[in-house]
Amino acid sequence: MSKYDREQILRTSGVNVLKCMRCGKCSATCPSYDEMEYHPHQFVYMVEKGEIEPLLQSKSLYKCLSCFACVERCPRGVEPAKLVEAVRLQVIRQQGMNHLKPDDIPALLDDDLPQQAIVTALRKYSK
Amino acid sequence: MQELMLAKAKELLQNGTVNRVLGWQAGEFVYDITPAVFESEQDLDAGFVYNEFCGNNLSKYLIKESRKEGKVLAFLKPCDTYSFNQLIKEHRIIRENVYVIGVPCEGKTDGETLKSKGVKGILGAKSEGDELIIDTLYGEQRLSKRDALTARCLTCKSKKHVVYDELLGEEGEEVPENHRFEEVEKLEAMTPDERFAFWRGELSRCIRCNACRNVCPACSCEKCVFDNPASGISQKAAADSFEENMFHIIRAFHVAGRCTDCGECSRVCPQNIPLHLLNRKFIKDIDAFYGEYQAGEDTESRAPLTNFTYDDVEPSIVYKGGKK
Amino acid sequence: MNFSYYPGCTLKNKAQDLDRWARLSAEALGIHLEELETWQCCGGAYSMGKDEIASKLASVRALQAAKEKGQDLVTLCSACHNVLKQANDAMANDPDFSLRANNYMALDTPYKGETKVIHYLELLRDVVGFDNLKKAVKNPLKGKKIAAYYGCLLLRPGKVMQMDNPENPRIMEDFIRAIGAEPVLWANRNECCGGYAVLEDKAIAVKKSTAVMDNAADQQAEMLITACPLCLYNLTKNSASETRLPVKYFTELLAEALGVKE
Amino acid sequence: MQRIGVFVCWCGSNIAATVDVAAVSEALGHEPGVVFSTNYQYMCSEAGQNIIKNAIRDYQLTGIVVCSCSPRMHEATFRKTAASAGLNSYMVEIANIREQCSWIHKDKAQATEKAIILGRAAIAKVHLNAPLTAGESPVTKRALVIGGGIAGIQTALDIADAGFEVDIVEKQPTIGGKMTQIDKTFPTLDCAACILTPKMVDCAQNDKINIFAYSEVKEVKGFVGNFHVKINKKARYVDATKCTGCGECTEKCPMKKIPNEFNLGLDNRHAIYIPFAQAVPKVATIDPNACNMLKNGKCGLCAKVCSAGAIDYKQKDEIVEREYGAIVVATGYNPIKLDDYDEYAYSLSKDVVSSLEFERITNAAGPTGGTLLRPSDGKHPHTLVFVQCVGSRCSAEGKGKSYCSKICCMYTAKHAMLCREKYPDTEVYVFYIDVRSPGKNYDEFYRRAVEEYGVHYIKGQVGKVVPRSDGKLLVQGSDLLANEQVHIEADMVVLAAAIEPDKSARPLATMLTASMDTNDFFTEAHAKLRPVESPTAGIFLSGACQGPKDIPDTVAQAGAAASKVIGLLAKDKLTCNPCTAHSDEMMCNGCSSCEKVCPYGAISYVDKEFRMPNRTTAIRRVAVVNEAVCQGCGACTVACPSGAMDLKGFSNSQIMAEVDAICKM
Amino acid sequence: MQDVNQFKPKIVAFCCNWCSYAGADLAGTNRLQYPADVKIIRVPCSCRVNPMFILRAFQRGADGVILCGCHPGDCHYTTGNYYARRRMTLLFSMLDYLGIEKQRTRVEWVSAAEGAKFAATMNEFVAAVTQLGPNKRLEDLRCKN
Repeated sequence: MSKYDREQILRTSGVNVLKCMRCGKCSATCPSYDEMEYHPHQFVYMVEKGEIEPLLQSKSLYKCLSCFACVERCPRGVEPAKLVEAVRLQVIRQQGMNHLKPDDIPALLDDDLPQQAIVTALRKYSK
Repeated sequence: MQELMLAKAKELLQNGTVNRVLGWQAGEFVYDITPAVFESEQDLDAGFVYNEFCGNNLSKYLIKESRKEGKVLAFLKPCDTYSFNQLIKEHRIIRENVYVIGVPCEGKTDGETLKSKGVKGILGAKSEGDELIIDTLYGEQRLSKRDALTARCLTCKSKKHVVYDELLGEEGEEVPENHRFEEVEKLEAMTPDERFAFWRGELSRCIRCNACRNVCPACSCEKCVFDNPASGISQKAAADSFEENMFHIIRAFHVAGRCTDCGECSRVCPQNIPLHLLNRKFIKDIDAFYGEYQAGEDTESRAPLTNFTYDDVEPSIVYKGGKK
Repeated sequence: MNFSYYPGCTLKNKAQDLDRWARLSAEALGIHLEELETWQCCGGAYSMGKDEIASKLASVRALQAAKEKGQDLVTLCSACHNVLKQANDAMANDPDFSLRANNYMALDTPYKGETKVIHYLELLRDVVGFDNLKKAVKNPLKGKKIAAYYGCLLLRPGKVMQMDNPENPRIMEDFIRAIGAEPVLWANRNECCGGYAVLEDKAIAVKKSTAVMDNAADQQAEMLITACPLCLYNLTKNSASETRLPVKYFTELLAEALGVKE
Repeated sequence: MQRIGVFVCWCGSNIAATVDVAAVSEALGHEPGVVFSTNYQYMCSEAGQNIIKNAIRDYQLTGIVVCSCSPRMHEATFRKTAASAGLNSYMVEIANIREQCSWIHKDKAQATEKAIILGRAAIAKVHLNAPLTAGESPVTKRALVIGGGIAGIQTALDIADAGFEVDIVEKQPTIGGKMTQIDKTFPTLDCAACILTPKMVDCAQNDKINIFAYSEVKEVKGFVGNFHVKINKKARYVDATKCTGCGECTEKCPMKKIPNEFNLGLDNRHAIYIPFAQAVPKVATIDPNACNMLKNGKCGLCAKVCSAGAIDYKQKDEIVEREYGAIVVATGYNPIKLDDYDEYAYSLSKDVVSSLEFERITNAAGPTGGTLLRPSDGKHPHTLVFVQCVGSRCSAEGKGKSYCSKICCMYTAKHAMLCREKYPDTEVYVFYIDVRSPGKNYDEFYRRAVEEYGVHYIKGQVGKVVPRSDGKLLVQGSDLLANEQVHIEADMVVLAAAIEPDKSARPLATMLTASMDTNDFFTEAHAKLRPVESPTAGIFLSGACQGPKDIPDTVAQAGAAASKVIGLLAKDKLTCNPCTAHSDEMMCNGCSSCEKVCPYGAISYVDKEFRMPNRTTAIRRVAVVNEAVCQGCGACTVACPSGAMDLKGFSNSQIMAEVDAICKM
Repeated sequence: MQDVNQFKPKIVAFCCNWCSYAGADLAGTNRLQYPADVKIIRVPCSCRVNPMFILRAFQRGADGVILCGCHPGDCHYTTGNYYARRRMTLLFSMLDYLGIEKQRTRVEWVSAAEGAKFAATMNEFVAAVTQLGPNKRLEDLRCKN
């Protein structure tokens, strides 16, 4: 299962994890670092090693802000954010695995919250 | 157009810009066109023509003409300008000695093509939209351009001049969808046996008259290797049947990356061998392997065979059917 | 001059001001923004999955619509801008995605990324020109020290956005100069405000917005400007910074400077 | 018709066991043109060679074929043998019947048959051989060194030491290069100026060395042994022969807010300036972009105060033309611009500096007099963060350099160590990806920084630096080993910027027809075996122009380049490889195809007048091969459609004769 | 008993002096066997090989022609094999286009250290050409009936 997951994640993300030189700049620049159990550089390394299961279980998946800082600053062009997204897709594409359901939303709203936040969250958290 | 060109030629002769004119001259029949140099207004009036039969590529004549004294006026059709540029790039034509006037071309016909469509007693022809109106002894006849144009004009790559000093008439456009590689593709799709049979059928007709070599603007060597006893492969007369194969393959190879695909070789072949299909194969391969390249498009770029990149395809690509 | 215009969902709703001032200013500058008739929401975020097709089609349709009109497509919201440019880049440069998306679209001529997407700021810089903008300004905002807040989506990924140097941008600073104010240079101008995570984890948004606001205040800014409704929301609602600087859409200041703000 | 002798070697049993050598010599003896054929146990032995020599004399042989081991073994031997018997050494051909026949075949009949065929091919070739004489070209006994940094200086000193003249061309007003800006050198911590300035003075005082400072190479013509170079001596507006370097002018000049290049803009200089106290030549230079007198004719103060009368506002650039036998490229490197790396806030804060700027800040001759003070407020920093690999080791499609800049790990260890040594109250952090310290005493040096000086090495990179108005720099980085994001409030951040070849290198390479890689480093003739030579004969490489290098490596390579130059200049004449290309001008089209594929720039064109049949003449452009430069690869011969270009020793007809002989059977 | 009628192909191998010829020598030094049908012609560089030589070999009865040179990037003359690579790619493609069996021509990069590769390459190539039988097509291409 894990091997299949690994292949699928690599294909979905289009990321070549072998380009990583382990400099840690992605994690150095990540604004959600403290909120994440596994950090961007660990995503890269763990996918490379095939340790997918802990990533699939991790709430780190929902902490990435998709701000592209790691993508922009990675000296090797690895694009860790795409990897995080691919792992998340691997989870939420399964039946009943949506992280956020439309029914949950009304409770989270306030008067000024832009629509943009809602559609983005839905796109990121559910299928 | 012919009148316009005549007037221009006379004007330039008169004001001394040029002292002779390279153009076309009709022979016994209107479709019997030969390139000619005119030195005076009288000459021009007597012989100069520009009509639907003037397919001859004049560029090659400029190798000699541009080395003579004074300046020569040359009328060049779009496809001729590619050959002209290529010869400039190869330092064969002295640019300063040529005054180039670009003339429009909507595709040319020739006597043979028309006769093959049953047209007889040809007196003249003019282009009108998608049709060619042919004046014959037996009255006017109309043919669609598809039927009337020479094969090479049907796959014309560009109606736009790549070089000129002055332009007469409207500038045309490049023809991106020219389908000129379709015949090559057809051959490539055949089995090796079929290809072999095809080429054996074609090349076996060769009589080694050298017409292709003599007309080709890229084949402009001071002395051809096949005429040079020191080269080790000179051929006075074909000693064995192999030599003609060698001739055509080597000739195509020598012009590879330099051939502008003007189609003169096939036009002049008395045996109607589709020699341009050899050249086009090289052009197609070059485009596929090394990126698109049009010889004669400019005067600076390096030709594909005098260039390389570190990650060029390996020759083994041929075993893989030419697919990258 | 006419351009196609993609406002996006938020500009029709919570961020109507951002939109209104942009249109008024554009007219004042001789630019006509033609809103695409059939635009659909871009989804707010670009799906990075290479095999995500359906979620990108709304963007591709908008791009195709602009292509049919033969116009460049102007965006304003940072998120729409990011999504449209990324989708366009994929249509042009990812043959597999392009093929599959075109199969869905069933167009006569496949869409291959022909439309040029430009952000409103690029319009000001490259079409109007900041020098000309300066000349058109009626009420220069003299002496105001303004911090340009780029956030994350406007410039990144730099390779795709092709808008400005993503680490050392100047487009908004030049804009601030053009309307007569003084830009403040500060490091967190391209750090994230917390973004959509605010929906389920306010703490992140508070932390990030505070860091942004603190840095701007620390560098003596009197005000922040942004192009993104979500940034504006997070900075105004969720910053726990002691200093609460006003945060405005850049189009508001533009309209003010041009004298077209009602 | 040639008179050919064939000599079949047994090579003991090496050949004779598998090949019937008698049958071979017998068969080949019947070939047309063969007047003598024999076999012998060891042709390469003295007795064997004597057989050949005697046969050449006795039978008036005009060509010989030796059927023996590989030509790579004994071709040279047999060529000498032939020459000693009065036969041109290029009339010798070898048929390789050992490595390519007896050793790889077991069947004697087959091997014998193949040996005969190989012999026939060699005979066929010899028939078409022509005596070749190696051409000679004279050597101008003077070298040009382009670039006056430590690489150029060391090369020049070594060449001069061997008694040859050397010119150094340096584009800056003084020689010395990057090393003059450096404070201390690793791993010994010598003061850079202390070891460099004596060498600079040596250059100035050495009567074999001629320094063209503030000059640039404009044009290079010619070839190995015979380069003709135009050097542009830029106008200094100061007569160098009169200027004493007293510095009076530089003090009085009213234009004093010009960013000082020598201190990387960390302080200012005047419009008339001497870069630093130990400059060589110590001559003032007027910056024409800053000088009021040159810009609008107002001022003239420096001329008034100059007691030597050296100021000359009317001075013009001057072109000097010189001849050289060899050229050494020593154009060095520069740190990359850091504009694209503003996540480190380089453009936002003066306290974020490049390592080279840091050198100036810690240098006694620098803007702070060697006291470590922050550029922003002149205060003493307590916390310093060093960031490694800024722009180095990046993927090819990104914005940085794909290579390791090699020197940064060591100089950063040096900086960190020196900080801690001089200012024990500082905390020093180094963010690293790997510490690369191969080199004598290098790793020990780095370990000392950690173990003795307490420098904090953190494995990870910095992701963001945020300057705060109170002067602190908030550094956010990752500590991969602790799996933590760390936040440090620093007073200074020092960026180890990648290094790249000087911008002048690319146009220079074009002038020299020397090849470069995609990073604009000069390519060496062989990566392992000819590291200080360019593939273009007569061009040598010294220092970082060939690849990132520290000072010890640079000096070593500088010496190696010098020894190669000395080896060249020691010769009175250069013997050329006689197997060169040659163009038959009667057939040449002048089309330039050959020139394009020539890796050595050996082909040029001349317009030549030809007599035509009807008593007229015509001028045609034809190719001419410079035989001193041609290495004989033959690329041009195939590019030539007319067959005008041919290769001596491997001519079209020779190779085809071999083909024919092999295929005939 | 060897079959006297067994087809023995004629193979011409052009080898560059610096890498492949040395590689062939190394194959010999290591006593690596390959068929005696292969005859080597030494050229300074793979870029010295003119398509004419290859056609000439076929004309004179060769059944296969192989060109060996330094690996790309290792050319003694720095760039020669890059040109050879382009020339041979186009020539072979043309021969294939004419219906000539493409297995009769080949380019292989063999370094001076690759004696084993040289021998293996020759064994493979000879086997492939033997399989095809005598070269008739190039000669027959212009067969006048």
